[in-house]
Amino acid sequence: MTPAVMEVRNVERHFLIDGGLFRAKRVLHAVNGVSLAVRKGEILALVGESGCGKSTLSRMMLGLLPPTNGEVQFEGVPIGDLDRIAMARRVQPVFQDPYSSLNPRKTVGAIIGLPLKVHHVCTAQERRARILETMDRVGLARRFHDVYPNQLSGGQRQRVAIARALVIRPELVICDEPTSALDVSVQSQILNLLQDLQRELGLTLVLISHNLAVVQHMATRVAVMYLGRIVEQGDTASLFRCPQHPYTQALLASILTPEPGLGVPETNLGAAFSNPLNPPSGCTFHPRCPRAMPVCSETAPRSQFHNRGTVACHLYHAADL
Amino acid sequence: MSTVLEVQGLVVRIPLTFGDLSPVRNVGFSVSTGETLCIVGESGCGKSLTSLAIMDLLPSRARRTANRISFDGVDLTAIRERDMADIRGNRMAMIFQEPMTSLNPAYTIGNQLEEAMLRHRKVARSAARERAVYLLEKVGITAAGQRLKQYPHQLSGGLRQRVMIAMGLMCGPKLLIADEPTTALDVTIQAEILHLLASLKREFDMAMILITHDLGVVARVADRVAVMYAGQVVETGTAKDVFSRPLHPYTQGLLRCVPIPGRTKPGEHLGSIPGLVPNLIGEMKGCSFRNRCLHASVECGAIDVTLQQIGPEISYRCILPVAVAAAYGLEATKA
Amino acid sequence: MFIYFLKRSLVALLVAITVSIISFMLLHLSGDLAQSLAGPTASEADIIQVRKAYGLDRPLVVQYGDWASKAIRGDFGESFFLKQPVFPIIVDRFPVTISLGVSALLLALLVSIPLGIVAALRPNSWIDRLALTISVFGQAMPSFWFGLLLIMLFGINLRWLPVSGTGGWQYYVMPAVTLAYYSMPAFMRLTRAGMMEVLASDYIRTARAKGLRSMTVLFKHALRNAVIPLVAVAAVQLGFALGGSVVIEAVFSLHGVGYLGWESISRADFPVVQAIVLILACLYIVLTLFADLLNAFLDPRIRVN
Amino acid sequence: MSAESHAGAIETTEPSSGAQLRRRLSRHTTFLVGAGILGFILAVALLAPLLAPHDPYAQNLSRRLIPPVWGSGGSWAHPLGTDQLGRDYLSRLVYGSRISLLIGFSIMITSGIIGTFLGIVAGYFGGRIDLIVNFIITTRLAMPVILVALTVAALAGSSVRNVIMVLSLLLWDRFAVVTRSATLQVRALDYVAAAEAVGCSTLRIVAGEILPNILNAIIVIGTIEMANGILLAAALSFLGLGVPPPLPDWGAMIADGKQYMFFSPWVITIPGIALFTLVLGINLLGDGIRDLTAHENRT
Amino acid sequence: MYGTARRLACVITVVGAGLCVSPALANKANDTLSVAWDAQLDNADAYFNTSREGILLARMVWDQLIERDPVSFEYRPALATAWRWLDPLTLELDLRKGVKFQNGQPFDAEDVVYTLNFVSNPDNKVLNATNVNWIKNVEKIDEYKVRIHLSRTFPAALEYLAGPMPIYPHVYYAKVGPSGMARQPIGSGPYRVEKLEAGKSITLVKNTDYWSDSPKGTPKIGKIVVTFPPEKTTQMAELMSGGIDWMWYVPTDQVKDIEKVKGITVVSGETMRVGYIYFDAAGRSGKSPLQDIRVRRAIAYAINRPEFAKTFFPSTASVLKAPCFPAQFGCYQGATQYDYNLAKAKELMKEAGYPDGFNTTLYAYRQPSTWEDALAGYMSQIGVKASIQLLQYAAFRTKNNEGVTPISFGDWGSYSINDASAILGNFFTGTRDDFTGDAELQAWVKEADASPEPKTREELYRKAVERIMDRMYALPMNSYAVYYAYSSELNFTPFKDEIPRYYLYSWK
Repeated sequence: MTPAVMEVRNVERHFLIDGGLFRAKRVLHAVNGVSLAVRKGEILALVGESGCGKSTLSRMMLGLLPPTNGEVQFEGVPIGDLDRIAMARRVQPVFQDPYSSLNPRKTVGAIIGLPLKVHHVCTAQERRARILETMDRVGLARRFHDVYPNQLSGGQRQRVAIARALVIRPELVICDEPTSALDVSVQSQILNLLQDLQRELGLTLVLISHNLAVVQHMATRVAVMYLGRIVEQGDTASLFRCPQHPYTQALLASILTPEPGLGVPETNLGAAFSNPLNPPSGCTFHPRCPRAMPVCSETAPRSQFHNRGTVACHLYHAADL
Repeated sequence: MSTVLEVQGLVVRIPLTFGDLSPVRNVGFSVSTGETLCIVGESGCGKSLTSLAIMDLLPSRARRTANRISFDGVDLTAIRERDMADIRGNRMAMIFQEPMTSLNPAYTIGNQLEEAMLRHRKVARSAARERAVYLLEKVGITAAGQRLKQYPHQLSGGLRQRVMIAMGLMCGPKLLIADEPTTALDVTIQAEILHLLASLKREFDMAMILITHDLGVVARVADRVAVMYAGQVVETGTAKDVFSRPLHPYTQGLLRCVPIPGRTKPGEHLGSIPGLVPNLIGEMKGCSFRNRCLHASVECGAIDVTLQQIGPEISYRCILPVAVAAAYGLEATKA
Repeated sequence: MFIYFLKRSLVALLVAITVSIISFMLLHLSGDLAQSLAGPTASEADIIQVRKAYGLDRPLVVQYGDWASKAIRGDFGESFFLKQPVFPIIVDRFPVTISLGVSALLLALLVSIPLGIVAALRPNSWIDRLALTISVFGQAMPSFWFGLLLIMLFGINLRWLPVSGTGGWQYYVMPAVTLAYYSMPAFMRLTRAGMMEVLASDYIRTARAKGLRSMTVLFKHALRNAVIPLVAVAAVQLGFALGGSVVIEAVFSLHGVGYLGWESISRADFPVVQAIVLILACLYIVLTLFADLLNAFLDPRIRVN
Repeated sequence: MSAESHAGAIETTEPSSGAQLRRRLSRHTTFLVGAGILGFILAVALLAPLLAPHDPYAQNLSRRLIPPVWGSGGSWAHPLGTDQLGRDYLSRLVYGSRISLLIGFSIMITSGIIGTFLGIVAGYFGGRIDLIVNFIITTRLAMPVILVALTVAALAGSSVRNVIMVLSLLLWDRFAVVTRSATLQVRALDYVAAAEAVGCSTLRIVAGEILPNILNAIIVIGTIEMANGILLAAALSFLGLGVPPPLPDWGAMIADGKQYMFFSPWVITIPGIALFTLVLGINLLGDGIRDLTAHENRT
Repeated sequence: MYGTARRLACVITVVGAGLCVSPALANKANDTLSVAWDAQLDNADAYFNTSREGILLARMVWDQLIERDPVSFEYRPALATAWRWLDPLTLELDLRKGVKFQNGQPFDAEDVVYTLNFVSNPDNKVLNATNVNWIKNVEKIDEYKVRIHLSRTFPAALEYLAGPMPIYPHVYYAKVGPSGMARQPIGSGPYRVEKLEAGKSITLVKNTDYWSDSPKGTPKIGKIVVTFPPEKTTQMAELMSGGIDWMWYVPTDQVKDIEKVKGITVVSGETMRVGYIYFDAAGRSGKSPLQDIRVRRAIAYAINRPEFAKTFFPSTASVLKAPCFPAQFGCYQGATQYDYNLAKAKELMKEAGYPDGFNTTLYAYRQPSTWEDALAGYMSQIGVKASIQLLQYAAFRTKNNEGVTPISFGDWGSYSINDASAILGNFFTGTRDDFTGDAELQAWVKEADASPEPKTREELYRKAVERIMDRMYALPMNSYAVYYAYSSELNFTPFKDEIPRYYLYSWK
């Protein structure tokens, strides 16, 4: 097995939520005991619905948020011990919304060049050359160098964001829903680009997405999150072929492929997504689970390893897998 | 099966300082009882404005003209605002994309549900409440009686969208227009809501117009499809026809862009449509897709491309002959 | 709700204490208190005696504690000028300022809310432009100057209204109009902007899609939500109006606390000034507290959880 | 809304944002009128020695209260007449613009620095610091501005410097409130997170990512506070505790002219109109900038 | 701007539609005389304020032992029916029988004894000690006879008894003290205080029970309301709009305009009040160029006093040659004079080493600041840039007493006492009002104030005036003739002693 570039160990992150005017502050367990390893050269997809904690997890992996408990290691070193600059040189983000991820007051060249400037990696002339080179690589015409983001389309903006992430040649790029704000016709271009870059530069990618079709197309490995926990992970092919966790099964069932005549699938998940501020006891998925058992509402299931990955569900015992 | 709504030559213009913006240009379609029409297209193609134009809910600065908007025997282009208001929410209802903001935060769910009925029917409040409870249960909300006393902020997005649907159904409309009803929702909820809409349509024997950008949703829900690009309908047909044999290069391109589990090989390049949507300000000439089209020729810019009707249900806006177009489309779906 | 009220009150109390420290310092920066208390003819020995008698030789902290504990009981010391206890003097003047502030507030709301609504309904129409002009003029008009112009027109030329002093309701007309014109632009802009925002909101579209009559949409669905933020602003504006009535009360010689404050400043009667500053500040704090609660009550998003 | 997303599509063919802004500025009447007024008064202030026909301080008790040229008895020797001490009113008006502008700009800059600093610190760091800054803002708002300003002026003595100082220390609250919420907004945007992820220092993030993006809001508040400062300073002068005589401050001119207003109304109308026009100009300028930048922020 | 006003007028008209908007006016119709005074009374107790308005109120509410005729300046019996000097240090007075205070208490020797002993006791700290410190004590001889024992010879004693020395009801005064008297004054005078709202207004009603034979006569107008509109503008506005019936100190430059207003009468009247500029030669406010005699002289030369007087005062006002009213005993007119001479002034400034002048502060209290502005304008001609601190009268006096005023511009009415001691004694005897620091001068004035010999006094005052003028401690400006403006329905005559006697006035 390839070594882990980044390892997330039993990480928790709580937020104090101002309960509005009439309530005391409450604790939101955004990420609740997540362990995860990102291996060199892979595309690891984090899948889950909104509010499941995947963005919080990504921010912790970027070192933008300190975990409440547990630690994130980069090549065996806790990132708390790494200085911000060193960390930044190796891990870079691409965000979801290309409109808010680019400073509207800076030119494309300045945005892409910012990491170079901060890290003092090259002289001003070299910098320009490297910016242009990176722009070529992500398929941005050089004439955009002195242009402001508001003159670019969404796809072009996302290319700028990718160029900014790549210009200091990081090892790991964390893409938080990189295409969900884009139109289909543009989405495919960005996905193709990410795939090419990953191959050519030997990047490790973490791809956060709620679109399972995209995940299946892109990822080599998948981790499914539900209410702050990873309920299942495994390599893409086997996870899609035979999902273990009822939630994963439901997720896969609700993929709507453009194939007419199949009708809308019935997920049997019940009406409401649970409130992350007040998560259900035991297995947080139990109120919606079609296969819930009495034990599910009492004890939270532990992650169990099997030969293709892990699953956290009372339906399975290590021996069965 | 009777035609509930027929639209012909719908144009929406928004006057701007430097010329008129025409986000909807000469759009036409029809929908019948028991049928679901999906209008699909990317952002900015004019699909939402089309629906608002039918409801006469356009932003005040937008101007609507149409050759014909006939709803249930009434010519909507000719009636007064008062009469249109009598139709809205009564015989023709609409639900919107953002369930989080589409309900008034200041009033209870019950109040807002009942209001829709009290406005159009001479019924007692208690009757309206009964109907509200009935419909809330219908849309899968438990403890409906208590929910009536709750405020919108106390409900999750999925529940609010269900309330919106119930609100649309209060007066038993003939036509329900759903504008991206699931876009803001999570995937698992999306499936539930679509399921619900489909079954309600059957149960209440309505016509439904579903507006979406998601080809997956279209394929699963639609009886018929209208594909819009740059303010025009570029292709119509039954869902089966459009997805299995897309005729317009844009439809073909779109279908190529989406990874389909089981069909697209993981890791392989997806198809894409290069270039950008054209500017819709001022007069336009020629095919609006030509700058992004793989098959474009000089001719495409020179003449006004019209819809080719090649069957009772099928038409497309392209100068390519059917056989040629179909061939490209087959290639596309295979790829 | 109770916990919220408690928390909010605690903050208010802290602010009040801070303000009291500031106003306490104000008096102590004004010069030798013992000298002022002893009066101009006092000798050195007298001053020393006064200093002892009033405890002015103690550390400032002790003095503050003493002063604050007395102030809570309404004892703000004695006026240097009027040689009377400060608190009754201020209490005597308060009704005038309150009447002025409240009538100005009502007048401003009465004019600006309808105007703001109409302006929001018909953006860029003549009435919108008129409303905008009025508000822009109101913002740029020095209130004292406006007051003088009113005096010239209604007091001298037309002789409709009394030009100065305190008395019946006629005495409040011009000051209230002046003060109202000062706070009107804020209300009108807020109503207009709030109304426009609400009118463009999704739930108004929903209401229209239900086929509701435009009056129902406007008054039931739009107005209520547009007016909620106005409540807080109205309370804050009332607080500002009470504090800002100094100029207007001075122009019209209206015997309110603002005028008293100005007079006291010009006759170096700082115990009075100090007490007025403190009382006005506390009033503002109470008003904003009240506004927050009212707001919470009006907005179900806050009230119901 | 859909109409908006169309605007999004349009912009791809638009020129650069700077050029766009300039073009819109050149068409915006409110902005133009405001800028015109402020520019004119600024020019008058700068060229005061050239424009003023007389020494603004030279009194001539034998030529008192001469009406302006359009009044009966007015002459071109004193186009706007003379005041109660026989000083040329036009000259005083012209020199007065310097004081108003000096006060306005100084207050704007000083209170702007204080308020922006507090607002950014509160918005950027949040948490306890935010609480503290909020507390300071609340306390400041609770202080009755005019009374406190009058008191301080009375204690410290009235002078232009003291007026500027006391008002600057009292008028920063709006800057703080607005920059705080603007900073909070910008802080949540991904480009700030991106800059953090790049390893930028806090100072660099504030200076490079946040400040440029809240500058519009700061400028708009700047105009509001400048206008506000000028009006308050005039009010202080009017109450006799602002700019001390014999400086030709417009507020003080109104105060001095007050006793002559019934029979020589121009002594208060002229400086009043000047004050009104200046404040109007600044407000219009601010409104214009707000309109235009709101448009810009929307796309 | 008028457009806006008109628009607002519409608003008001709409709001007040149908309602008759007219101010409740004080006038002949309801027998109420409404008068505007300039300075608020910090304390209604006549011994605890120093303002002219205090004297006006005292004359209405209380009576003096002796009344000085406002026209002939002769002494007439008031509460005392007769008086005689037993020796230069003893004055015996016979008191009037049958006088009653407004609270019903009859007047007798106890009242005189208590009042005068109380105020002359230094422990009680009356505000103007010079008015009373000549009294050692007062002795009751019988119920209607008292003897005043003087602490020193004091020739002006009668003048003071007829001036700022009202007699209080002793039981009441003993009970409530000065602060109680200030809140609710009770006297034997022609008017009774009905309502006294501190700093706001005083309402007086006719004392229907007023003793006959009073030289003050019987009060005629039923009710007098005193207000304190803070500014001349407001007062004039009130007068023109009918809000008040009487005001004084009408700005001279507005007289010709206000005269034209229908229903308003303007008269001028001379007073004993003199204007002065007092320099801090002693350096009490800190080291300053003003301690240089040349600087003080330069300023004196720079001020065009005739022009000032002509511009701001009625023609009867005259430029003064000495720091006292010319008619006052001992007001020597032959001292050094400083005629307007800018060249000389500049020369002196150069000599003193201030060719470019200096910055200083001018304290004053007369609202509005026109007079002060004009003075500052004169001074600025020689580079003396004076910033003006305009205070209320009481605050101005306090600043004076605290000694922080480098230059003060004030005026003094000598309590209408026709003797130089009433002014020189106040400003040049080393009290807190003294800015000369000149011990010799102080000694002369003190001696003159106390000396029984008119000759000696005259000589000493002459020396004092010469010293003051020569060293330019204080620049006398001009005598204050004032303009009174009032409703034409009022019968009004001004008096030379600057004391309008409202009990003498009546409606036409």
